[in-house]
Amino acid sequence: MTTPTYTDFYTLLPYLILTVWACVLLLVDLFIPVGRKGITAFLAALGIAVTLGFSITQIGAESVGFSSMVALDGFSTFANILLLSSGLFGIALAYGYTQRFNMVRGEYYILLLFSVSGMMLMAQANDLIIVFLALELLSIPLYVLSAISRKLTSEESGVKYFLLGAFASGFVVYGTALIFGATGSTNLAAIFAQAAAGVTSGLLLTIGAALLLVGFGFKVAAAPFHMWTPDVYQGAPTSVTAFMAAGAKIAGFVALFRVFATAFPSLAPELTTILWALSAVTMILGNLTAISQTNIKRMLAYSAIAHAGYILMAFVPYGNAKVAPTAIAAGLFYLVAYAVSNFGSWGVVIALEKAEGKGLEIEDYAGLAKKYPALAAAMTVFMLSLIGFPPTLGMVGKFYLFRSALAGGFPGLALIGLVTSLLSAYYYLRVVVNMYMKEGDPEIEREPWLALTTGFTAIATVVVSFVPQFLFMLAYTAVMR
Amino acid sequence: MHLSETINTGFYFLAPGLVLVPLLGLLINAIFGKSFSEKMVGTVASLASGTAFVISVLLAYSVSINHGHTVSVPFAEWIHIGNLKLDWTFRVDSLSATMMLVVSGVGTLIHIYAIGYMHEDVRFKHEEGRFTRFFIYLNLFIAAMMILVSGDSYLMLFVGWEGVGLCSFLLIGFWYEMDTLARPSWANSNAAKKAFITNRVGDFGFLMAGFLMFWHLGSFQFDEVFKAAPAIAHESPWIIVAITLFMLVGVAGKSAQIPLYIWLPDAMAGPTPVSALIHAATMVTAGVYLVTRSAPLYTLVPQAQYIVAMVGATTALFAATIAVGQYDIKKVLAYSTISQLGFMVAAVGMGAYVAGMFHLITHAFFKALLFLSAGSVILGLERGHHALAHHGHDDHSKGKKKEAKKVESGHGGHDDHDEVFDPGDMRNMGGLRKTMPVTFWLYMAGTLALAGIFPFAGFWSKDEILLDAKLHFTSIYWQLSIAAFFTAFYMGRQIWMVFFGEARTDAAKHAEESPRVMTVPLMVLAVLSVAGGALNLPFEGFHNLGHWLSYTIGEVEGLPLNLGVAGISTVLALLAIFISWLIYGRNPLKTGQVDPLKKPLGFVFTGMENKWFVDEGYGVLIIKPFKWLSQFLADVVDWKFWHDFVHDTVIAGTYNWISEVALSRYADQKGIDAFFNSWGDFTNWLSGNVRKIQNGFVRSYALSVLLGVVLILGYLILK
Amino acid sequence: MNSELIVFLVLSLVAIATALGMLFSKNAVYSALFLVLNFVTVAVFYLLLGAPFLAMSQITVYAGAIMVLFLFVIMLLGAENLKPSNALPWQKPLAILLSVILGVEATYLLLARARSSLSVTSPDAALNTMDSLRNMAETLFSQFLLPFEITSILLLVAMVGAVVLTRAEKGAAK
Amino acid sequence: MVPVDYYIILSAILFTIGALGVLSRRNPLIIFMSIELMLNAANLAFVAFARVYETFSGQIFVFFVIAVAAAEVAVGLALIVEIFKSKKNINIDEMNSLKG
Amino acid sequence: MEFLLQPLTLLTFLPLVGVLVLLFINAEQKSAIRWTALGTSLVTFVVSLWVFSMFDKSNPDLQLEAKYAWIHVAGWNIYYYIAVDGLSILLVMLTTFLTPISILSTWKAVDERVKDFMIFFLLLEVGMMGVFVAQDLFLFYIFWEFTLVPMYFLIGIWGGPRRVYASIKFFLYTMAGSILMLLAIIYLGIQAQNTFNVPDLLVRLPDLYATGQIPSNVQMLLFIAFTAAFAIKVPMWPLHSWLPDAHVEAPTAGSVILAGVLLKMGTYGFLRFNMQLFPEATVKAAPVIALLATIGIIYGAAVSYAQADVKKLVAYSSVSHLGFVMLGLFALNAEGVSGAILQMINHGLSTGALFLLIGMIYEQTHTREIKVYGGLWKITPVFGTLMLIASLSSMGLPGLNGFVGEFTILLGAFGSKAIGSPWYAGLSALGVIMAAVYILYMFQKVFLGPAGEITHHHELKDLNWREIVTVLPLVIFMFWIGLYPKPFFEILAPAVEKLLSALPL
Repeated sequence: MTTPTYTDFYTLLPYLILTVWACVLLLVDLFIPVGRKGITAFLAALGIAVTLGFSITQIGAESVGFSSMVALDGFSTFANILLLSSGLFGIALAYGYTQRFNMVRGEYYILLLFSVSGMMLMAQANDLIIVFLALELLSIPLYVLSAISRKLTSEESGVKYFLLGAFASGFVVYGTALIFGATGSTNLAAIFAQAAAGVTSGLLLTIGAALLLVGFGFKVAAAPFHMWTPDVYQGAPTSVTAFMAAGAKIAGFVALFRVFATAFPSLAPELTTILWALSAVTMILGNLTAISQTNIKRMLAYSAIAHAGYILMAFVPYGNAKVAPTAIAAGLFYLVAYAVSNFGSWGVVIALEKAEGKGLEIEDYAGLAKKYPALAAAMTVFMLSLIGFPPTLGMVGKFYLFRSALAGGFPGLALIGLVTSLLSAYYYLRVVVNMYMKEGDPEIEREPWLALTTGFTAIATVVVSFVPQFLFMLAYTAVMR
Repeated sequence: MHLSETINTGFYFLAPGLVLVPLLGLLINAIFGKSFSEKMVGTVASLASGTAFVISVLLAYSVSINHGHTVSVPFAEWIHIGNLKLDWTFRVDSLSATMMLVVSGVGTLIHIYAIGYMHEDVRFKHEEGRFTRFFIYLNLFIAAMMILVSGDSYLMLFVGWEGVGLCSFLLIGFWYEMDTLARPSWANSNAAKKAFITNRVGDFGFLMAGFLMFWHLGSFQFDEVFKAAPAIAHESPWIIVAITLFMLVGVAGKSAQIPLYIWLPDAMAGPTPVSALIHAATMVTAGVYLVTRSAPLYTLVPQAQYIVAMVGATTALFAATIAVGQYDIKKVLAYSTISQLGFMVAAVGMGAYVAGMFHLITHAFFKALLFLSAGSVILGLERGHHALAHHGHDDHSKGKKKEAKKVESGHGGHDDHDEVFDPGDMRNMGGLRKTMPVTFWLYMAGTLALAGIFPFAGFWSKDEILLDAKLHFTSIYWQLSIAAFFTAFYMGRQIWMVFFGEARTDAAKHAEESPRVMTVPLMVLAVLSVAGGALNLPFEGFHNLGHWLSYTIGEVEGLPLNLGVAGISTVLALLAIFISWLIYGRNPLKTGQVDPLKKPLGFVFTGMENKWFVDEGYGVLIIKPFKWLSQFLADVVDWKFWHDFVHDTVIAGTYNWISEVALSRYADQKGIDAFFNSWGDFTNWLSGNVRKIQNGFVRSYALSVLLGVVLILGYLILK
Repeated sequence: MNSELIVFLVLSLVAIATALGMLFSKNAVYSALFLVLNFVTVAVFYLLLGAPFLAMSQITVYAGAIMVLFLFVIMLLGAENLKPSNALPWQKPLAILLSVILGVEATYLLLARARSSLSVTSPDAALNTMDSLRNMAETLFSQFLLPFEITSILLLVAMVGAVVLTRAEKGAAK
Repeated sequence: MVPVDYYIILSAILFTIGALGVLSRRNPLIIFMSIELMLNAANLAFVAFARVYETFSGQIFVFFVIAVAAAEVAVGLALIVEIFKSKKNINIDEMNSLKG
Repeated sequence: MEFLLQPLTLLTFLPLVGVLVLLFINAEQKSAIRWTALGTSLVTFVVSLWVFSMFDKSNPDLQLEAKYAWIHVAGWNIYYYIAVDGLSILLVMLTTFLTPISILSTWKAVDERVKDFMIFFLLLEVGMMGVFVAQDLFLFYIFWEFTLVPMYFLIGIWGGPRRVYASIKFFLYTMAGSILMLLAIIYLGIQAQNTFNVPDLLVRLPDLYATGQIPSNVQMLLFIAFTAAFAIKVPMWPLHSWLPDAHVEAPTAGSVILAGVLLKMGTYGFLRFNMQLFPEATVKAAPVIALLATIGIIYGAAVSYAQADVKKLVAYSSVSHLGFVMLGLFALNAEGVSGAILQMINHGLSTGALFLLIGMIYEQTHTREIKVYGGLWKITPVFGTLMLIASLSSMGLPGLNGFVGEFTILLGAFGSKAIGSPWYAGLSALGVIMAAVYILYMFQKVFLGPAGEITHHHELKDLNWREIVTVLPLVIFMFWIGLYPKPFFEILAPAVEKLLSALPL
């Protein structure tokens, strides 16, 4: 029996801190009176912040731990930072929202912490067991959070998310089984070694990988595994949706990137076509369906689906060793861009949301620009960023994405991406049209954390688009090991 | 430079002044005109024009002392790109000097005349600025015309060419809010527009000629073009033919030749001085000038020359026939002008450049005289009419007119469904010899000159053309002779109708003579009309003009007087006048009487009267189809097809083809969703179905997941 | 054909039959009971495959705890029978079609294409000893320590989640 | 001597039946049970492969799957109970207020 | 600081200073906002004069360069690279010149949300100038797309009744074109070792073409991709369908800038990118483009004539005029290209003036229907005179700017080896006649003739001083270019010569 060493702990330090913090907070929360759950929120945020601090110190560090089940490297650190930031935004958005909608519960933040820890674990997973467990660890809190407002729609979304999520994890388990069957191991490096050695049944491995892809595709909302997304996003409390849209997607993608790039490069000839098709279908379906939406939450949900397609595009040439690093870096970069714009736009949605789900129709945004010019401007920035229009981070991100698709030799995919971006302009602009070109009298909630989040993300979306190199550098070094 | 030196070497440096001085006059009037009195405005404008005349004289002098050498006076660079070198350079040679003299000379006289005329014009209601504007336009015209005649390249010529077109547009449409009878109407502005557009058609030809010239002859500059032309003509003559014929299109536009003459009669909508200056004496002769200027090109291609001559001759005859059937005093003169321009174009087409230029000059004198006198007649009649109306009623002008209509309702004519007194209608005149004696005599001088009666100016110039035609192209000779016969006839008809017999209206009865400021310039012109022939008498040693122009267009053999030709033409003219006396003079027209020619000539006269229905033909053949086409393109092709169908239905429709539009639930949404209102049930049905996939059922969602799995596995099997 | 194969085939038939029984039972209680049978069958497979510990876990956790919980909830909610509805008439045929395709595909892929030459021998006596169990435990707590801990957290989270969902929060609007 | 493929085929059949259950049943509890069946099928495959490779890791994986299944059941049943409290009905087909 | 004081950088981003100031002005203080915006644009104009004074006319290369490594990581060599040369300096000047004029024109016309308007307008100026100075494809693309945003708002918020439709159409159409261009840009970057800046590309591309790494059919595809973006912007027939909507619905200042500068971005794109980057494809495509241009000229002119709305008439005339520009550009000889560049300026001046003037009368009458006017000259002589000059300039009367451009274009096209046939120029010259037809029709129906319905019943006022000052600079330039275009051609000549010498003609 071996005891864990310092390296083991160091490798998983952010996760451990956050988990311990969450467990402790679970106890502390018992002593915080109902009226003052803000303290829990603050403590949760503090925990994330502390973890974030540690995570940042780990930039550049590389190690493996726990029988090489988890890995610490630039990639995971990048993902950790991104995920922890998402967690912070998630808390910031939730703080006022939960108060306003009468669902203040300490567990909200604790579950969120657990979910973040699951996501981080996902990013660091170097073994399919960890991948599976992390997937569940991030999902189960999300199932609960979706249903937490205990309105019917919220519960409905929880049940849908849960059933379909469990269904999808069935595929993950089965896929893992097949991979195990093909290689005799669940460790990514070992799988790669086995696959490279060529002694295993390639097809079994491929099927296993494909079934894993189904599971990840479900998490990141790639078509045709996306159908839960709009319903869940719409039904779940908006602050949860915001967190889910960013966090789950990031986690799903980083795991996808890591698992496939580490374990299955040899399968690229088979998988590339599948990825291509997934990406294309996702972009097309997401954008097309979004056009007809009148509810902003649903619209953003479809937009989230569409963006899954875009990010997948970066991943299509993952087997091409020359292109893969930049391509995956582009994917990471776009994840950041997406996350930032995503939180901003959900922040605006939260600002306008009224009780009983009012204020969520796109028409309710009419006249926003006249009354709240700053908010409307911020929303415009997010919309432009989601379209991929300068001067926003989304544009830079898309530029990278399309570049990697082209460099990988997929001009058709890039073209689909561009054309669907054009389609997307139409529904994003509809929001802008309503805000600027129609008369209306919207009311918003003024909440400091909300304002801070939207303001920060809006400014970041614009400013970083002018100086994206540090971000891209981070992403690139994260991928180049 | 000392004056004496200048006198010895020439005043070439003054050439830009030809353009700049009128422009200066224009600017002064434009800027300070508001505070000037009418007289002041007129004086400034006339002085500007007069100065240009003085400069012209000095330049002519310079040419003569320099043995006719051509001098280019560079002024400024214009367009320099690669091989294209276009400059603002003035060309002073005998030809351009001649034109300058004519333009500025006649122009100055008309300026002076206009001071009186415009003041008197009944349409002029002492509107602030209108008077000034008129003289601004006139100065602008002089400047443009000077550019035309003094340019050293085809392109500079073209600048003037279009410039005078603009002035023509502005001046024809001077009374833009009314018709010639001062009723509110689109007529005058239509006439102006027609003139401009018709001229643009001609300009198109000019441009094409220019392009060919540049790419095949390498330049626009006259000398360079002429130098390069012979070699090209040798290699590929079609190029020169094409150039000259395209140029002919331009000539036809500007000099009102078939088929583009149609604008000139309508141009009479402008004030009479304009008709005299632009549409008789100067601008319309630009085409003749152009052909003369391009003589080195035309000489190379006899085929083209022949076509030019034929066009001219045909126009001469054709227009003369129409003139016979006109009632409006100015319309008669207008068709006469077209006809005479035909003479000139025929002449230059035949290579008889001197004859053409000679006729150009004399025609400028006597046609200006005729027009101005006609203006005097019209004003006289107006005054008579005015006095009458004023006498009877103390109403303001509108009322006066109405009353006047009643007074005049008895007068003859077919076009009097609107009962406005038309002071230009010859049927409203008669017996003016007594009331307007000065005008009468002036008019007589002009008429005789035009009719080609010995020894008036027109006689000499026309005979020279006829003689050339006789020597070269018999068919043209006969056409021109017949045209000359008609000329004498319609002029006779005019004289009898206007000045002889009894006054057919009260206005004519009370007509008054015009003031000095108008008649004095006329007298000058009359003298020139009488004696202008002296410029180029067909006697050995008297070919002054020929000699003078030979500096520029090369040596031309001066033809001696051919008594046969002269005799025949004189006899024809006298015969025509005699016939006209028989018809119109012996039995003067009564009030309300139909033209005595109408009965014997029947439909032929109807044709003449209605200008052979050419305008109507153009309307049916060109204008209507163009309007229809543009309407069709705009409404059907562009809007319904490109805009609505291609964009809204095909593009935007496809856009929403697959996704649902929310029409069913949000049918009343305005604005953006109205974007999609136009597509049919089919798209709704389809798009609705796609959205239905997202049906809210967990089972179906799971189905979708499984479908994905099945497809992926299927792919792996097939791979 | 050896005895092991016969045992395997018989058990397989039982497993498939019980699975189908679960699938087609109108009554949810029957479904649950069929599933319990299925789990037990699978547990026997585990034994055959030399995983006695898993077989025990299967029976206690799955067949025992989880399914009892299911039954309990079914009874609690009275959800044995649902009213028939014809909401999605095309769903079932399509589902069966897809499943059949999936089955065919899987069979084809696994039997015809990805066939491994490996076979499973009869239960090795050595594997079914305490030693093997100890070995497994050691592996679990050394090599698989981290997953084990994560699982514990996961269970904690699930517990918290279940509590959050079902407990009426004081002051929270219901 | 039972070829491992037989086990895998069996697990695939069970997995397919589970999937069919998810797709065709309207009772969320039965759907849930079908999912459990799917997990079981996967577990069977795992154990079979573990037998082939004679390692524990496959078995241990199955162990974790069972544990996770238990966790899922806890949350899932809680959710279903909750929605029953709200709707007095658990027919999954009636949970489609969110769609389009 | 050094970065900011670089003349072109300073010029390009100067309006942002105004935007910043505007952000801190209370939206109610309209006149302060107006003056700030006007002041900013005027200062920008003055700075542009300063930049212009430093411009070396005789130098055919890029000048006043500012080149900083921007995104330089991992195979990305994107530069912040701006510079001007003879091809672009005039357009930069046109931009800075038209912006204050447009702002001045909104003094009375825009009274709602003035602050937003001015902010968008100044942002638009930044975008436009960026397009003309950017020498890195990535940077160019950013500016190019960015211009859409403020214009979209200008149309969508302050436009006419169908403004939302028009603005979205404008946005989507132009974006649709840009998409293919983006693809081509990225492809180029990948092929040329991650270089996006034009001068470097010009060094590397010939090799790539010569070695067949970019085969000629791919070159043609790239050319088409760039063309898609630019042709829509120009707009070339038959991609013009967004233009009438955008123009008719846009507020006056928007129309002025749209016609004056934004459309030129398309033609400029052809000039700067298509012709330089894809020389073989350019030569090959010249006849096709010339054909489309010719159709556009005739078609635009014919359709203009049938319009009942003055603004729409002028809008369609742009289709015709820009057809001339395209024809000149693809004549691929000095005459045609120089003329085309000058014609870009000319069109900005004359059409800009027309839109301004139409806007001024629209402010008084609130109608643009041609038939309700008539006899306006009598009441508003100054307005009429300015309109006449602008109209004449638009129809290419010699002595005014339009002629110089159109003449040189047609001359160039007539003898163009690349187009290969004089027929295109011949047919296009018919467009000159047709221009007279529709322009005179418009002028006559509005200004001449008897007083129309509106003219009769409205107390119409002639232009006031502000309005005259707004239009007068344009008129002065019309005469200047018409009479003495030498300084303008001198600026163009070296750059055009260099451009053409690189083409395989």
